[in-house]
Amino acid sequence: MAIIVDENTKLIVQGITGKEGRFHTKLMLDYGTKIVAGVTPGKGGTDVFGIPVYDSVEEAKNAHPEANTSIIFVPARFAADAVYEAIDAGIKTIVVITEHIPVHDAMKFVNYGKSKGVTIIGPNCPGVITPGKAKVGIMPGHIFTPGHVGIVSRSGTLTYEIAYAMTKAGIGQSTAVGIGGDPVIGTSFIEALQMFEEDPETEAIVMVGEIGGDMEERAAKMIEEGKITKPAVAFIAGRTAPPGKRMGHAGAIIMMGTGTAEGKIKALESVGVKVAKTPMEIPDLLKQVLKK
Amino acid sequence: MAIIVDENTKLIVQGITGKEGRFHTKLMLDYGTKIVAGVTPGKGGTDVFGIPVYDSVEEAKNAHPEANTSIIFVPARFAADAVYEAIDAGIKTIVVITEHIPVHDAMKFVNYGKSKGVTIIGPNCPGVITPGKAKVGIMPGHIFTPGHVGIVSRSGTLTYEIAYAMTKAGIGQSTAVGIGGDPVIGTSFIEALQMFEEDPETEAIVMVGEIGGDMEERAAKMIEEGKITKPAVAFIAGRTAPPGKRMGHAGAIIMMGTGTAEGKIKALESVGVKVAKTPMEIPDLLKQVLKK
Amino acid sequence: MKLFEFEAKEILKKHGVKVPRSVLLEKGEKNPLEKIKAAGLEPPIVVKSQVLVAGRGKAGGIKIAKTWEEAEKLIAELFEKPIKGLKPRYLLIEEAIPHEKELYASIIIDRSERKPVILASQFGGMDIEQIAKEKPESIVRMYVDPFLGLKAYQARKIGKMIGLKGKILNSFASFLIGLYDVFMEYDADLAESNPLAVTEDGVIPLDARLIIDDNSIYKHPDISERNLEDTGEYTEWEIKARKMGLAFVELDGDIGIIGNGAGLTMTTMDLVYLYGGKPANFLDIGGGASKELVKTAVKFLIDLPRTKKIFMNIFGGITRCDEVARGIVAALEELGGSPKPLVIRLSGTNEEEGRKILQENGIDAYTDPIEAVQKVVSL
Amino acid sequence: MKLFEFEAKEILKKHGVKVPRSVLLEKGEKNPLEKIKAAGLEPPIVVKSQVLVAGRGKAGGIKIAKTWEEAEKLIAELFEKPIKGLKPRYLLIEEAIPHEKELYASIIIDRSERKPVILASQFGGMDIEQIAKEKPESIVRMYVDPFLGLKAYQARKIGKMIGLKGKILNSFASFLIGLYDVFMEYDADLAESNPLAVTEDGVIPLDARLIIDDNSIYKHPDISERNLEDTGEYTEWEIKARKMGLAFVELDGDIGIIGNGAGLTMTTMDLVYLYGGKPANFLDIGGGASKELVKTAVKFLIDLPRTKKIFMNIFGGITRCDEVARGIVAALEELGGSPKPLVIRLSGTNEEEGRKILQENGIDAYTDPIEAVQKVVSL
Repeated sequence: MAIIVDENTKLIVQGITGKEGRFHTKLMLDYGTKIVAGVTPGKGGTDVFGIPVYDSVEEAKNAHPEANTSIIFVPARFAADAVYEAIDAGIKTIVVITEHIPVHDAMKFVNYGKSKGVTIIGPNCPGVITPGKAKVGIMPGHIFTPGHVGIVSRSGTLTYEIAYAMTKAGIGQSTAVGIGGDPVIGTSFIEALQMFEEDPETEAIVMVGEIGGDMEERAAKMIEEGKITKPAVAFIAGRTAPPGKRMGHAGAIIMMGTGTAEGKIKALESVGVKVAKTPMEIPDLLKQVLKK
Repeated sequence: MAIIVDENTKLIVQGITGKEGRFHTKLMLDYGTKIVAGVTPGKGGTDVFGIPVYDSVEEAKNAHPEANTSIIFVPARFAADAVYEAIDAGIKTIVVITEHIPVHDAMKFVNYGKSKGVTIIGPNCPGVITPGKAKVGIMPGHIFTPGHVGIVSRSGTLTYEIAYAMTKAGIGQSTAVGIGGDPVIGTSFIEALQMFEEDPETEAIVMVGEIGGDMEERAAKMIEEGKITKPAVAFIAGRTAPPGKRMGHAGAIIMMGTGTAEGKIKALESVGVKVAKTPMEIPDLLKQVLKK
Repeated sequence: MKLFEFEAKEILKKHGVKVPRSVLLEKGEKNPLEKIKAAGLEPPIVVKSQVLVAGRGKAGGIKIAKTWEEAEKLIAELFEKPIKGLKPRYLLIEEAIPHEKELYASIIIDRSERKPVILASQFGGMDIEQIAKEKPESIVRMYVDPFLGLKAYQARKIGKMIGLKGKILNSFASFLIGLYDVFMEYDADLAESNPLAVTEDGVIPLDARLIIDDNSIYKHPDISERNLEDTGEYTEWEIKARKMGLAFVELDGDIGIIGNGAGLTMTTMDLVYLYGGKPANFLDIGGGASKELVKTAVKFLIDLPRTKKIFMNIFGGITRCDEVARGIVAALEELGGSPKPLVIRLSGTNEEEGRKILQENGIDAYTDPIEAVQKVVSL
Repeated sequence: MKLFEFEAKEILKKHGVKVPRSVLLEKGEKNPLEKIKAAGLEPPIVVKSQVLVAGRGKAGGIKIAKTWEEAEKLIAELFEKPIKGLKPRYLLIEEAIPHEKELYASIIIDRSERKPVILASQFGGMDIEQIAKEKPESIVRMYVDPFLGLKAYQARKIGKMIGLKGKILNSFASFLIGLYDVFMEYDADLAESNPLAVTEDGVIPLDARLIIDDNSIYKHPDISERNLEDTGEYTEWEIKARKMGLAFVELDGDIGIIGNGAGLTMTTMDLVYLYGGKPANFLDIGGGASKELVKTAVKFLIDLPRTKKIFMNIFGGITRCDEVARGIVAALEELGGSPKPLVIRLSGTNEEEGRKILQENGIDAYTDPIEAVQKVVSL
């Protein structure tokens, strides 16, 4: 099972001939991800590491009807169009790596995707990995290991740090989802939590949050309402971030006094979620909740 | 039964305080139509012929939850907004009388209505009458009489002429639908035909067409494909209309050689539909097909 | 409302579409060549008569000048040359665009789908009717969701379907998105480029047409109203009628037609023809016509030179027969009786009262339209 | 990117929103009063300092002149008066608008709903945080479907919910639709009017704010880039950093922070604080940083006066530890050794190689971030 991607994932890489697309195609192939086709308008007929390239997602999908997932490395100006193209071609899971996509563009394609029943991850995200099965993203594969703890995270490198600490402590991951650091993203914290709740292979969940927005507070509410019953632990970055300043991620900003780390930590602790003070504490907290 | 409107119709009149809205509210009330509310922004709290007026469809619907149908007399510039308002308030049948609505506006609200499962009649139409039960439109009620022949028409006065001839010949109508003379309308010829096909009270159908578009040709195709099995007769106006000129209706124009009366008549006759040479022949043709 | 080529191209340009470099000359321009030079253009240049009729090229309204002398001569010539009866007020002077191929692209609203539809063909230069006749399989159609708009990938797909690739394909896709944006923003009935030239650098519209929905003109204050005389769409009497607020179309027969409602009026024309007459016109007084409007309509048809007799077919629904009768009486009073025979059919709302008003003024009216039409044809 | 008030109002005006009559004065204007008279304005007029900081009014940046003498004096005064440290380049001179009431209206994108949300309150004039605190029940929210847009009936509903009616309600609805159109067309993060004045004739924005999504600026060639110095958002060193392409935020501590990835960098700040230190900044070198970028970042933090020591926390994912090490070595070579203590944690991709490069140059690196942070705090 796992969530979003697994051994049944048949991937199309949009923007496969670009520098980033090519580089990560190689790394995903090395990891064992089943990539069936690449798309770059105007480059149809060529290939990248043996993967056939098409001019459009529709053509790729016609030639490889088993394709069910797409990862997008297309530059920001063309990324929204690439998402619509994938949706309209019937792709049901789309991972948008591209950063700097205008928020209005993301808002529109996320709404459109929802109306078509499509799962969009990102934009501006590291992607999704189900260790040992499929890596659809740019995370370093070797730091993850198969297991039963789901990770949902707003931050890339921080996820790697935590996953690595877990792996070293002998705690594997069912799936790790980097949902992205932009203000508007396709799959929110609580939607990813819901997926983990429904996944039989996931026994506990690590939530990696940061300042900005109210996704963590909403997650706490879901737990309070009994919608999430699996044990969860959390880490929230940005306790020392000043208000009104964007901390790297477009979405990481404390505005109008909301979105502080303190508020998020308080909300989570009030519903019984243990919040780690450092990323290194996560494995210990997980051992505590998994013991119960 | 009948189609679109009947004894269960509970009507909201949008634009009730305008000259036309007020006038036809009176005539519809006189006919026996159940009007539950009127709407004119800014005139909430007043009344028209005893019908309470509200500032919005939502308020009208809250006060009269039984309301299920709306008729729109709002001026062209504000009519599209009135349609969206009715759709969003949960009204499922909307009759748009207003003429001169920009085609792009109509295109958009018709698409939106379809996505919400709403039946829109018009714009630029005389409305719908189910004789003896409800009149939701501007047609003179007294020329219609209850019966079992459905009329679907692109033209107002011509419908009256035909209905009157039928009434005088003792042939009553199940429902008469004026679908409107604009290029883009909510319910097309073939959609109205389909409704009559499914209506147990309708035994035969009169199609009143005119030059422009290909709705009549599509109707012929439906009959050929066996989708319409009830006997149908037709009259097509505009045999003598020159190409490239709009004949009063925005939609009545022969363009690029398509949409001629000859083409439509030929298409209908080729699938066995009797096409009257004059409106006065319709009752005779009906008697022939009903006898069978 | 049809826009002039130069207006359509100006709008396209504002929406990021590359169009040929050009300069507009108005009739009476003192130093046309100076103005052209100042715009940075030099021969070969194209001199294009700005008239709103179709088939301008074939009618000699578009010429290429290879030298300044030729340009001067052609400019003088085209300002004076009527194209299908219309002399231009403007000439558009454009750089000549060397090109390999001509495409066709247009956008209209599809009535059945209720969506914008893009039509494209690799055979531009001839009109769409001709393409549809000679190369029907070359015409590519794509519907667009009006809320989502035309996506780049869709535009590329259309381009690929008409055989484009590489740089030309991308240029065509950008062009189509610009054309679509204009189509939607301006509530267009038609946005068209034909021919759309394929050059080494990409596509560029040699001609551009834009027809704006008359009902939406109020939304577009940047578009100036047409003089009806300039459109080439209307006869002299149609222009008169429009200025009087009458829905009137001139035909080539001699029996004047007045009806209420477009369908009934067309049917009245058809009946006249069916019984051996020839209608002179279409004139719809619409629903709920006032006495004044009826009077205006009757007088107008009596004035219309081509009418020998007049047939008025009224079925009163919203329109009240008494009001119509009063209008007829008023018209005849002003004229001191009708110089042309007038046959009237009056039926429906307030029929009796209307008939009475007519009778009091010595005018008969039929109830049955067939009897009435037989009468008018026989006169 | 924040727009100046006069830019925001200019855009609103183009979209049919009525704004106060005004004239813009640039610093050095010779005859300001003449220019104001030429624009048809006369006292009482409002003189408004065009600076991009919040709380302009309270800081004395908005004044009313009742006479020409007063106007002259205030104009000279405000051009020289720094508002929160910024002197204006422009003053906006507006007609004074007598009004009965001040409203609040804004549009932002709601992250959870992923839709534009309209916020309105009948208590304008104070900022939204204050309204949220003092009159939370007065704030009305409405989500808008981004494909369908804001309908007039929805705009009227919002107006009614904040207590408006009649002519004022319709005027408010039109204003809101104009504001929404601008919000969508300009990819705005925020479109706001506060206060929005209620006059006898309708509503009119006394102030207007527009913040454009930085990632969408390329779509809007009509918007001119801000000088970072004019925005009031950045410190001197933040401006330097942005010009060098560094994602840097200045804080008030003394331990310089470099991390890769925003989350990890924030976490590094948090760890420093947790172990008793005070971070001097946030500096994220992002994913896959090059040797050059690392070098630039290290040198920048050494230059930054407020740092006493520097902590670099790298977890190599896409970022390669060897590349980072090379960047550090290059920086120190250029500087001839670090004048400030540098503590490095290096883990992940190519960790061994990176560590080796550092060791060859006599630099130690930690594997464990906790040990590293304890070290840097203890120095």
